[in-house]
Amino acid sequence: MLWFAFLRLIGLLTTLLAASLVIFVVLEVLPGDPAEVMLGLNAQPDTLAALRAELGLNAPVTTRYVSWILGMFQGDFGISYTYSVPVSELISERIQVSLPLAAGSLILSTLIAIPVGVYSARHHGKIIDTGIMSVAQIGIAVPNFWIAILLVYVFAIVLRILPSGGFPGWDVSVLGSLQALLLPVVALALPQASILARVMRSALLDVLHEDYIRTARAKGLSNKATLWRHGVRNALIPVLTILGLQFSFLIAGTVIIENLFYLPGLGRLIFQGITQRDLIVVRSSVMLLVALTIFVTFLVDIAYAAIDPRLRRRA
Amino acid sequence: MHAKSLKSRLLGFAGGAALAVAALTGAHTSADAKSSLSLGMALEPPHLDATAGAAAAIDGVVYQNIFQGLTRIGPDGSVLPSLAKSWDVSDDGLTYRFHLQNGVVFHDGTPFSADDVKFSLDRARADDSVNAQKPLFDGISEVVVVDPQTVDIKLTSPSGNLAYNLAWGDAVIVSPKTAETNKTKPVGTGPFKFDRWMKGQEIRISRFDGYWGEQPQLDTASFRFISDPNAAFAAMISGDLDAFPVYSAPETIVQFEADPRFEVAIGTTEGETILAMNNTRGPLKNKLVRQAISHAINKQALIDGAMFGLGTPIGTHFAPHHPAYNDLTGLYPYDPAKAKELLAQAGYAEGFSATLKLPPPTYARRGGELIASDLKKVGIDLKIVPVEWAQWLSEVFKETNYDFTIVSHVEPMDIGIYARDKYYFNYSSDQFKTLIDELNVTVDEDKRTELLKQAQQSISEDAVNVYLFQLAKTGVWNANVKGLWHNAPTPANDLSQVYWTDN
Amino acid sequence: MNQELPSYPPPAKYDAISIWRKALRSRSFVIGAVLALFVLIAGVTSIFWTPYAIDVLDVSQRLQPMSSQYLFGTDQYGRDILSMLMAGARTSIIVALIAVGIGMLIGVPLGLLAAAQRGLLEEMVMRTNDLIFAFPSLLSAVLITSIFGPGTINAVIAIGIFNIPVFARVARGGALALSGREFLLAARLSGKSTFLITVEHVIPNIANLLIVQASIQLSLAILAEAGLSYLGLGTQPPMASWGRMLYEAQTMVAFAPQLALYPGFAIIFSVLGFNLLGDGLRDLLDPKMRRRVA
Amino acid sequence: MSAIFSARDLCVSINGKQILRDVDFDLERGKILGLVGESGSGKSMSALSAMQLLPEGASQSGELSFEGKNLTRASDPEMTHIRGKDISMVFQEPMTALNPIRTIGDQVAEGLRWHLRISRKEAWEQTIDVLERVGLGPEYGLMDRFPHQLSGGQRQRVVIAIAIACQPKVLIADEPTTALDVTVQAQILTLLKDIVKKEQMAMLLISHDLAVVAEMADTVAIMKDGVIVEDGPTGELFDNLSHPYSQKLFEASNHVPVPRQEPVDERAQPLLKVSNVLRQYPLSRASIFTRRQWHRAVQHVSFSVAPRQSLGLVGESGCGKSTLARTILGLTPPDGGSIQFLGKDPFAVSRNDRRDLQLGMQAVFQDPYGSFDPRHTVERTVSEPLHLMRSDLSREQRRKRVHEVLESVGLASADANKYPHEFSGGQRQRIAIARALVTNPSLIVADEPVSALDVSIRAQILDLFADLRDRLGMAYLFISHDLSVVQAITDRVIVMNAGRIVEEGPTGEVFSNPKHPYTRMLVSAVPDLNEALRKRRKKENKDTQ
Repeated sequence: MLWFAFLRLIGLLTTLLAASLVIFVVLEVLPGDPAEVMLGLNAQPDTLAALRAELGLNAPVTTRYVSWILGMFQGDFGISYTYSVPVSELISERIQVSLPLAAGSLILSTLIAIPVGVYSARHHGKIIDTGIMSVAQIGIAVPNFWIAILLVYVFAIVLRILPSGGFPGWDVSVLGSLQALLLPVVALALPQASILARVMRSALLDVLHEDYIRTARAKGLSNKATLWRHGVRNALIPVLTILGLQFSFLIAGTVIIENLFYLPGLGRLIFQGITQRDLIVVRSSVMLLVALTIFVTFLVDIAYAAIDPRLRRRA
Repeated sequence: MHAKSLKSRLLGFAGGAALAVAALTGAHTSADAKSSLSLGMALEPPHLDATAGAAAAIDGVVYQNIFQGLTRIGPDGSVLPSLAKSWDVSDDGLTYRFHLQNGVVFHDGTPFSADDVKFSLDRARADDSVNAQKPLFDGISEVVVVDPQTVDIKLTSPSGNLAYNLAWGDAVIVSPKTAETNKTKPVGTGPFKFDRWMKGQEIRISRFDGYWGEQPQLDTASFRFISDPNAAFAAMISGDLDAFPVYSAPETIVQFEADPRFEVAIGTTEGETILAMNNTRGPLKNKLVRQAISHAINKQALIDGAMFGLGTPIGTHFAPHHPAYNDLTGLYPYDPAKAKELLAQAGYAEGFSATLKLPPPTYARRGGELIASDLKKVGIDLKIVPVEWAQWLSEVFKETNYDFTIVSHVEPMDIGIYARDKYYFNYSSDQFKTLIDELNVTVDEDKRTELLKQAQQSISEDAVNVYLFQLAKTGVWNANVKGLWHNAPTPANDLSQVYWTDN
Repeated sequence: MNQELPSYPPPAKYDAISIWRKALRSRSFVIGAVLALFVLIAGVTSIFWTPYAIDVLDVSQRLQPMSSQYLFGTDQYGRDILSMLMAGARTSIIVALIAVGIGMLIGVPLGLLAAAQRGLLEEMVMRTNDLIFAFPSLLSAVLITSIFGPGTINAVIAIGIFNIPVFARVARGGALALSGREFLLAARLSGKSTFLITVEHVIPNIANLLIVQASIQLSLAILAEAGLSYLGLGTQPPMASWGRMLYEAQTMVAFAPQLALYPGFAIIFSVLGFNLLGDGLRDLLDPKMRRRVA
Repeated sequence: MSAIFSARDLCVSINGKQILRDVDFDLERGKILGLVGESGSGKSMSALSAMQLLPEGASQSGELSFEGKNLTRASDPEMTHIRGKDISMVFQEPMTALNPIRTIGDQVAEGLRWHLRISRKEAWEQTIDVLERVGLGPEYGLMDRFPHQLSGGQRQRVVIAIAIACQPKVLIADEPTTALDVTVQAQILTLLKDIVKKEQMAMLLISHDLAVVAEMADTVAIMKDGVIVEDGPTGELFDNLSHPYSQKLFEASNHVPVPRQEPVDERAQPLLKVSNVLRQYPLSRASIFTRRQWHRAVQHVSFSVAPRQSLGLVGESGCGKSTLARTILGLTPPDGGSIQFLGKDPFAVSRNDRRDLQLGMQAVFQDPYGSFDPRHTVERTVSEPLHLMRSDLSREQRRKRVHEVLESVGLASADANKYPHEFSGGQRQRIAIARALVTNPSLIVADEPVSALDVSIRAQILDLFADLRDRLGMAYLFISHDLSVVQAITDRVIVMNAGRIVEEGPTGEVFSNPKHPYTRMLVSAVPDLNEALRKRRKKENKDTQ
């Protein structure tokens, strides 16, 4: 098990390094000079040159890559071109929004999906199952930003019981922050829950066709006991895979949702950073999200091995 | 065992989540409205040092709230005293003596004196200064501290603009102690002090108890940055925001006007919105083509379609509210037939294709679609290329690598740009340059007006660009909020006079 | 009672007629095919004809309600919404088809190569896959379109790139699942090269998997295009896109909700169509496949 | 003796299709009823019906009485009290019958806790006892292990332990040994027999193998198409088989193809010569600091096949016989030693020569379903090896050749246009043989060619092999775990164990007089129908006297 984790960890680091290279190279190609953006239309050429030097934009590419990577290991992500504050500070502020958002929708979607999926599988073939799965099928097809628009319209504009966006900050108002995250979390979670519920249902139906379910029934276990003791747990294995994949989608989904609800999250930081050519921010934020995705994949792999003993031996 | 508990745990979670949701939605109330104000701005400032950046968003937050200059610009554009309670001009016009206010302290408790004025102005005009508007200080030869309450500014030549220039946000007075950290922790002499900046979200300020002047009525204020018109609309209509002084979704103005909760203020800006053309590119070299394009665009439909009627048609690069304005809107009436004729005359009967690069603002993106549609009717195919500001600056403004673009020129009285060499229109006219040279040495107001009108006529006849409309300042705020500016003589959100009425 | 026990899967049949008969009995397939076909026809028709031109704006006709003249009304620029929806269907379908096409054309050979040449090559292909998977797809599409400029072509490329590893994975998985099958051994004993075996045996036998995956990816690509266009990074005017229509309609929800509802429904219908089609195909082509893929 | 469990007029149909019709049987304490039949005869459905675990869409009529209760009328909650406690079942596939993610102890204890409502600790202790009863004492330390860590035989013992944990009165075993090797099968059968005797259970043993049933069962019922065609005490029944199907089944189980007509010249130049062949696989390393371990699948194996000779290769699963077959077929090169076919090494010749070698050696595989591309017609499948002669044969000639071989394996040339799924298992194996014959090879490597087939079909296919041997002068390398098959068709036999050849010799000699202890164990483990019947008769005679 430990060996398994170690090997996965090595693979993880390699992927991270490759990802950093891709990010760096891609952002090098981005047109637009950050110094110009910072100084605006009437910038004087000498001020520009001074600023470029100060930002370290004149150093060779390789030097900048290496110093970026080394800096990251020391927690130094550089200074934002536009905000003139350490990028690490920006990121740590933003992650307080993005992480609860992504985690919240992951949890909410799981909480909706698993009971619904199990319920549907138990009533497999009946009208209620067909009904639930039809709703889920539509849920998958609905873009999360469309749900978000409708949610804002109903809850913020018509009913005025929830904010239409913005984020007061955890230290200012915990309740207010939770309120601010509620609609975005729901908008992100609903399509995910639809997907997960379908996966849960079909995984459970598949498991219920396995021979060991028959063994459990032959032991005398009731339908319900069999379902929960042997069905749900085994069905969680494929569900876990999808959950891992969904995380990546959730992270991507936060870009749109954070923009729509103007939440100061990482996704919007990246989006803003690109438009303002604050590449140093974009670079490290994207890297962070990629690292997060890779890390979640890693956790899923480990969780796999924890659930499924057959995997522990193999690297 | 696992089974039962897994299920019950799941159910428990679900129940708990439902309760939490109920609690959250029930508890949402608007914040205490009477002494605080939340104000929306489209752009977030990159930093908060007004003396070290060109971004209008900096002034939008700090000008007259946190930082003050010797003079200030009033809501109507006039120059008013500020840290200087009065000033005298020497007979030769070369020395200005400013008498400073008493009892002024910076937010960190440091008393304000003439030394700070000297420090600030010398810093701004130094060789290594990063001030974005250094030309404002070009005429100053020396700043002399007479006594702690008096300061002399010596000029190289007489100028009627000094008091106006010193009212700019770029000329505010800073303390030597905090000058270096003003970008993130601005410390000024204004009625509000800086509290906190949540990047990407909002800046909070609160009343400064040691303020020298009349205490403002607001306790706190927050500036929230919402660039997306959709989000801006939602935030306003749902009451999350109290005011959006420069509001970017004109199509929704009707809704606010119809809603008694809101007040809508339509004012003027210095922004001439133009369809800029690269005067040295392909068919655009030909004046006939440019004139044809000017005829092909239905400007009123553009104002209606893109700005929902908010905007004044213009016929030249000049603000209509200025006394020297020359109304040339009749020069190129909407006439697609005429446009086709002119194109045929120029040898482009079959039309041509070109690109239209659009920066992010709503007026450009929306106007672009309408213009592309108009030009298509006369045979010109426009490929729309949306660009970010960074790209616009480098590709369009600097490298002049474009055919068409739409942009609003917000600087006041900037017709002189047409005399600049290699300005991004690539327009070059000796006649016009002569006019501007003459203007620069003319002091007589009537003569100046005459010259300005000629200049307007000249660029219009050359159809350098298509002059679309003067951008309107559309502000929306809670009907109970009073004291916000209706016009935008300078980018600022002066909150010192803002208050809530009771009903 | 005893509903959890297996019903025995029917033996797989491969002749066209029996598949067709089964297809017509499958609800998912029929509904999905009808929806997808509907979107397809709307999109194809828009190439030759739309009720009104979508690149000629007539502001005087803006925000017209539904009428016999404008079946779905007009938008804020006076464009006919029906025409916009049809042109939007064209955009969605073209983007989705090409993006998925890119994914298949590059991903499938890579996956097959990885399966055939185990070892270093396989390792490289799979690690590259992991790398692409590590980038949250829409986020990277945002990056790509912002860097190379917003527009349909770049959106297609951005979405296409993220389809490559999906198909590589499916193709490799399918090929590996076949690898123990005795008919492949028999083919090798017949002196056939790996390439020939891949063409004659492997590809036809994983075609089902690929078709099903393609229909799922098509719906994902439609969603991705809508998302990018919503952010202003996808299709640019004068070409219509549902995501863009939705974005532009957003501030007008209060007085012209139809502007937001129509494109939303269009997206839902088409995504639903391709999803159902995929589900239907999966059940039809191989009843056991669901287990293998999951 | 009165029956503890009996079925009367039991009928089951699934989705309207009748699976069982008027089935009657009785189970008595301490006795075993053997239920025999070929695939699709309904024997598994009888077992599921007895457990009331019928699949969805099933409907039943008739009576299943257990302790005065009619189980066909029992509700599911009622059945949960009976299943596992009074009536238990052992399944065919020990791998899939166990939940892969739960420990052995957990799975055995589960039934105990469910029925006896005892504490976790008590259940744990009882589980240890139960495992000991099935021969898995604490020395194996299985309680905390997972199914995949066990051998097939151990797994089946666990499945039995689960079934007998609550000391049920009735035990139903559905093909309990079919997935196991012969030696393991013998152990499991002994175990089951002991348990039935010791704990006085009534047992229903379902099998396709007459020999197993004859050895185990006190009474036998023969089933065909959902109907019991004949039943009675084992010895008596087999002595007086009256139903034609039973006779056919009995016949097929004892079938031996016609013996070879012309003798083989063993001194002729060998067709295939395998010398000192070595095959090994790397095992995944436990850590980078330990040396890489190799699994030696085939270790220094040497033998030869003479023209027209039929050589048998026997061994249990994992002994390396399939790996060896692949190497011989030229699919994977050996890691040591050499192979000579027609005097040439297939791994060291030019492409053209290699083609000739491939033409001379073809293969028939085990799985009649997996060995065809479902998307290719029979003609395309059978003509595939002609790819080797693509430059020499016209399309027409190829078609002709395909028709020829189809006819020579007993199919019609019209079958060429059909698809594999339209054929039965036996017909498919004929197609597979036709494909092997199409290049006119001199050697056919047959890897378990009949082990997936029912007995009656197996007999036909063995006849076909014998016929081809005599008619076309084919040499065979016959690989099988089933000794009776090898005994029936081969001239010489090689016995493999753990990658090595342990014994080699003329078939008759090896089987009648095995020298190596492993061979002896193997031979004695094979259930012998006639031997079993002889014993059974003796016993029955004694009982009646």
